[in-house]
Amino acid sequence: MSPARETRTRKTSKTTEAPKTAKTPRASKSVRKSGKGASADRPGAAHRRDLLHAMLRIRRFEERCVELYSAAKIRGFVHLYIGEEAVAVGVNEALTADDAVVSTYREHGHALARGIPAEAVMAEMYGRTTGCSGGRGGSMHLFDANRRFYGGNAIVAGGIPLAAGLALADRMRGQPRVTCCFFGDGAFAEGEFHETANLAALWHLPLLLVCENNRYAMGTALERHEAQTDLALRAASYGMVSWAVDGMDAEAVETAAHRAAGGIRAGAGPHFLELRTYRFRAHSMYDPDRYRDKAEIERWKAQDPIERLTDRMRERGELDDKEPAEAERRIGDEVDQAVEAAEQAPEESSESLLRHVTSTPAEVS
Amino acid sequence: MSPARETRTRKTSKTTEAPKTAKTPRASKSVRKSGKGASADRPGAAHRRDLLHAMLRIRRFEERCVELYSAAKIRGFVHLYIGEEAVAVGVNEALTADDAVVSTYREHGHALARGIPAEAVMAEMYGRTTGCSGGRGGSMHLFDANRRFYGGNAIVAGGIPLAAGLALADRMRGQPRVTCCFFGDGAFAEGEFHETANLAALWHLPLLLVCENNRYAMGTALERHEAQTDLALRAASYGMVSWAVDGMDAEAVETAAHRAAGGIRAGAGPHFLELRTYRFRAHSMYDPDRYRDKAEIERWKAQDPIERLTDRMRERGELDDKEPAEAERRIGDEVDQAVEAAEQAPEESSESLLRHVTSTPAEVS
Amino acid sequence: MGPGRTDERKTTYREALREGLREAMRSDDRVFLMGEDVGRYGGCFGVSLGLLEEFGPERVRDTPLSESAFVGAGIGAALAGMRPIVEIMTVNFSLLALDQILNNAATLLHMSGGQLPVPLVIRMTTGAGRQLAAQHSHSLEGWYAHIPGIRVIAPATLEDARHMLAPALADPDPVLIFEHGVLYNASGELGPPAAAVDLDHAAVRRSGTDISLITYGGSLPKALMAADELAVDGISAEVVDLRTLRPLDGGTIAASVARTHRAVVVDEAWRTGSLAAEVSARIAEGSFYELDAPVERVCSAECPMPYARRLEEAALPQVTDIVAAAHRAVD
Amino acid sequence: MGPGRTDERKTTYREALREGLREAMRSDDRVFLMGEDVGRYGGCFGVSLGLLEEFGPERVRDTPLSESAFVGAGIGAALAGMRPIVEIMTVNFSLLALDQILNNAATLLHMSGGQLPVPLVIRMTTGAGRQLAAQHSHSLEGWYAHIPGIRVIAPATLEDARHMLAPALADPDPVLIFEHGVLYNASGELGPPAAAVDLDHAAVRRSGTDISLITYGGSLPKALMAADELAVDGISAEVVDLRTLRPLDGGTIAASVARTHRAVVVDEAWRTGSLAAEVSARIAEGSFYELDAPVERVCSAECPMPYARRLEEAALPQVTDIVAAAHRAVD
Ligand SMILES: Cc1ncc(C[n+]2csc(CCOP(=O)(O)OP(=O)(O)O)c2C)c(N)n1
Ligand SMILES: Cc1ncc(C[n+]2csc(CCOP(=O)(O)OP(=O)(O)O)c2C)c(N)n1
Ligand SMILES: [Mg+2]
Ligand SMILES: [Mg+2]
Repeated sequence: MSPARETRTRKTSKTTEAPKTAKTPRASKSVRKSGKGASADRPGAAHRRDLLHAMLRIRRFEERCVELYSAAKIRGFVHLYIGEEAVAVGVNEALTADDAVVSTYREHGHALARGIPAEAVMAEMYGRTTGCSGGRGGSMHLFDANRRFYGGNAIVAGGIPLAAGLALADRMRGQPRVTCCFFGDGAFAEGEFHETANLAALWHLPLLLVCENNRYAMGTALERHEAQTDLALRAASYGMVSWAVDGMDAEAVETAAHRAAGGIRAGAGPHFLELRTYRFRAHSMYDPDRYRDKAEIERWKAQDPIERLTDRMRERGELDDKEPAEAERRIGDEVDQAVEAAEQAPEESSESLLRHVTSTPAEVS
Repeated sequence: MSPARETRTRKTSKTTEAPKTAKTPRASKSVRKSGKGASADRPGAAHRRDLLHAMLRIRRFEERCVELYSAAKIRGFVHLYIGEEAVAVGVNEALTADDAVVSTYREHGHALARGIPAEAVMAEMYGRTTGCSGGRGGSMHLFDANRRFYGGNAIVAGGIPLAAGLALADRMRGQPRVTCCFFGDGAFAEGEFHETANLAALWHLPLLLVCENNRYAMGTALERHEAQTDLALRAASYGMVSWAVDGMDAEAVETAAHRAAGGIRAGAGPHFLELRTYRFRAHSMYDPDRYRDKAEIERWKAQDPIERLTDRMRERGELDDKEPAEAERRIGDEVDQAVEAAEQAPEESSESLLRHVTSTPAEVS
Repeated sequence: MGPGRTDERKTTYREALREGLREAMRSDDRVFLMGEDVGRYGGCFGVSLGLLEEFGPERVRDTPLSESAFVGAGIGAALAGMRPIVEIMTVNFSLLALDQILNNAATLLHMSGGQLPVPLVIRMTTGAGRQLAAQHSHSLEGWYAHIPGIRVIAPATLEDARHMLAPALADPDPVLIFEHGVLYNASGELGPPAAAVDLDHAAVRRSGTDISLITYGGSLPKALMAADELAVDGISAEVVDLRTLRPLDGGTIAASVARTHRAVVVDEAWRTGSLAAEVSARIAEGSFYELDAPVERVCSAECPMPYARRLEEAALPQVTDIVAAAHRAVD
Repeated sequence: MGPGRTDERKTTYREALREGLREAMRSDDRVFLMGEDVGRYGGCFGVSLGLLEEFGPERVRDTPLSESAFVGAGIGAALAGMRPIVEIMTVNFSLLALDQILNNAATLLHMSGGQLPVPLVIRMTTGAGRQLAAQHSHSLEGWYAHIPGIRVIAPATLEDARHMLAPALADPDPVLIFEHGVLYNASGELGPPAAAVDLDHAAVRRSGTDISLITYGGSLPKALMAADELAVDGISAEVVDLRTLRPLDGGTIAASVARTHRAVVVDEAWRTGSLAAEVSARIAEGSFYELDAPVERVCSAECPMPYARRLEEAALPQVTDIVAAAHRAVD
């Protein structure tokens, strides 16, 4: 399959088109021309710049993680998002602060896009008390209750039922919020995904299922773990609005996410987005990546979402010459500061090991 | 939905039609005109009589079970198949002695159709050593290794992965056998079904998935447990040949099963049959059946598979007047003898409780 | 008061549970009940009969057969501030949701550094004794009692069945309630609401001086009967009902053993690795110098539960087994 | 010989496991390996690296992420006469397949009246110690050791890693193999194939007279180090490696305690309801009159495993904890 994919739309006879008039509240602070509706609201240059910088920030943050991992500052399992940044950044544009996010172990990008400070994420990977999970979670378990970021789940597909529950609570209380759940193509094979897809569709839950199809579950290619590789088509068999999107194009992702979130807020039930993307790095820091063809990796790297958006903006004359350097400097400073702060942050005393096992004082063991 | 359903065929673009020329070995001992292939081989009157009697035998056997349950001769959970007999009997026609069957807790019909003697099934329900599981299994756990009848599983969907494994063994050894797995509409919501459907389709396993859609999972109607109630269509999303069949018509079931088994033997991978049927009785002996409309039950009873086949044969002049009584007598005798034998059969001594926990002598506890 | 008594104004364990549910749903609209057949069917053992009619299908939610999904959905709804009561028909099917219970419900609070309490209640039926054979007769509450971060309770009396739900719902953390299947029909007079039924302490159901019979749930009636028989033999048995299986009330256990110096632990689970093993180990470790005889365990035989009645009876702890174990310890 | 030694002709625990797999697949064409990433990736911990190339994709089968389905498929294939080795990446994910293991693999033989043996081997990684946090650090082998009908083994040495697979495959019933993640890189010289590695008996890894340190798997190296330290303090510790967690070799445990009269049980699981509880209970019940001090348990703290290194270290049993427990017992 060629990585250069067009955004495609598929519908089953039963699915409902997201209403054109749906209100889609936005978290982004960027200035944007107001339009007549979601599809008319083509983001402008300033907004594209925000998208670009958001992706760049994730990229640079993670590149630093690689160095820190080699320096043994970060431990445990670490899964990089490099190459997939357009997904987190694009989807986030369709979410408000009231919405909820459930993620996976490959969630640095989701966490940063959601607004968790780089410092809190970095400190978490350092295992420090200032980390966004107090140092108890590490790379795979980032949390931020205030930002309704519910992790950070290292059991493949384990977060999906939980997301349905968040959405159920909203539906029962009549709150027009969206719960956005990220998961991989590998998760599509787990029973939990299917059980939840059915439940969500049956109960019309306000759930946005975001499948990051990076074509591999660890070392196993999509074709070798799914009998039918058109995941959006399969999700549609639950009677959900589902379609596949070029996950290497932040703008395409954003447009699709707006449409899906709009449909959900309008009461059309769960929506499913398949984002076709690719991870440029190995599965985790331990993975020697023996199972992928170098040429395939290069082909996908040519679709680098950061380069693609940069090129598009350049073509349109939307990037002036000194801006990239300026952005790099700002982001570099932010990452430096995050590292610096993490280095200085305190480690938790082992005396409070049993704190938070239960909400009431620690159990006697 | 009206119970009077036509056999319907659905295919997705990716599925393969079962080859017309497929050899379909048959277990039935009835005389039958040989044809040029599965679809040309219309069973004749003698064969119809066999189907009818096979259904009647299951019906009368289970009616006796009800009496015996009331008399406390049979205990535990007992789930009756009454109303669904056309499925077991029709599907069995497409299976040979070399094929395997995996079933559920509602499996008296499957076991009897497979050829497990009524005596062995009855003795099992009595909990006697002569039972087909030595009295350890009861109604929900009938087994017969020699007949490749692998149970009898009381965890909904729990038998499905196991069936895939039996089929995998055949595929790895190049044996042209079919593993037939029965399960209900309720099982369709379990993750295990979906995981296995994907695995079977991915690996082209010689697996016949037989979904007995009796429209209820205990007290929960299909529409209230499945977002999309067209189960065959959904199974097809795995890239399996799938279609829905009138499960109240033994001949229609048989034709469909032959076509599916033929496709499987010809190497076309797993096939899925949705048999649209109905249970005339409550879910189990404990169920007061509060959740179904009496009119709905009556509507389906008008489709009684035994009556439908009887009527068809009568219309065609294939049933002489004294035959029904004769069949009833023979079956009644068989059931009487089964009960008699079960009454006489020994109970196992509690000293051998730990026998068969492991194959080697009992563990020290 | 133990189950089994009959009385004019009697109620059953099942009805007591139902009253607890009804009260919870009336008093807090964040509470809802979710599970397979809790609604139209009325609950597979009839516990929730009538609640759908009173509270409607939004708050009495029938689910598909998807244990992992609906238990996980309960966790998510709890995170979002609801107070879900999830019913898993029986412990036998809870394995399908165990990942959600262990890796999400029990873990989110600690793993998030205290940000995410999960105020969830999960109810399920446990135990054997009704000839339901190998796949429908498990007693796995001991496994759940191994998991930090959750509370595990096992009401064995009408009062506990009636009154343990409210404190369970008030607990900010997940609480698992195990209802033994043979207790549902137990009937008797329901006493006035005790001060507040306690989720922290075991209860001494009968006082004695010669030996402690320590048990919980469906085995409590058997232990009480054994105590009656032992009394005839001149042995005064104290009966301790654990009630809360996690965290275990080590204090009450130790105090009882300090009085009696002998103990029999009765547990319907398979002996090896049972909760009874934990209780036995704690007694021997913590009351080492108090013990006058080895602790005895009366558990199920280590085999899948057979269907045949005689075999099932042989596999399960019986009153005579408890009596015999007590004699071994005392003699 | 324990892991940890280095040597000229040294091998690792990982390589020893791989050799065992290779030998099994060469000698019996009914044997095949199935699991997530066992093929192209070479196994998530590299155990099966190279086997795909040698045996091809039919016999080294990568599976989708569907733990329940592929474990169940292993059970079915075993029923049909194959000899599958199913790898579940880690014990943490095995919960998703627990229903298949408990209700099918462990149960079919008995429930069918002896008709259906399940000659299946399931391998999985267990344990903590690599800062993998709460969802990836479980030690749940004790749960599996509760299940009648299966055998549970935990190779802790290179020899056991190399030689336990063959008898596991020869066992007509399901065998679960737990490989502790910290052992994979353990290296040393692999001794000549012992007479036949035994799946029935625990092994005394070091003889001693003052106290028995009873452990298994990833805790064995720690127990051996503790014994070294105790020797310096003049305490002679015997180290017992359980090896087979079900059925437990009560004889070897009792014989050791009969020599030493004191015991410390070391187990990385959470203390309450751990396998260590069973061992402690058995000793106190069976060797009551031999014991000179309460049995000590050194287990993990009862909390989800934290990521931060210092917290993880505090949560896990450490050599100093074992030494301290031994001193408590002896002093
Ligand atoms: C239930 C479960 N099984 C296996 C694993 C081990 N594992 C971690 S990530 C992964 C691959 C997941 O692939 P995918 O869902 O496509 O996400 P990606 O890593 O590509 O983002 C596997 C097998 C796990 N964490 N959980
Ligand atoms: C995993 C699991 N969950 C719940 C149950 C309880 N239960 C037994 S049968 C049943 C309904 C199954 O319905 P379906 O699959 O349609 O089969 P049917 O009984 O209609 O033949 C339920 C909920 C069970 N046995 N296993
Ligand atoms: Mg992937
Ligand atoms: Mg049904």
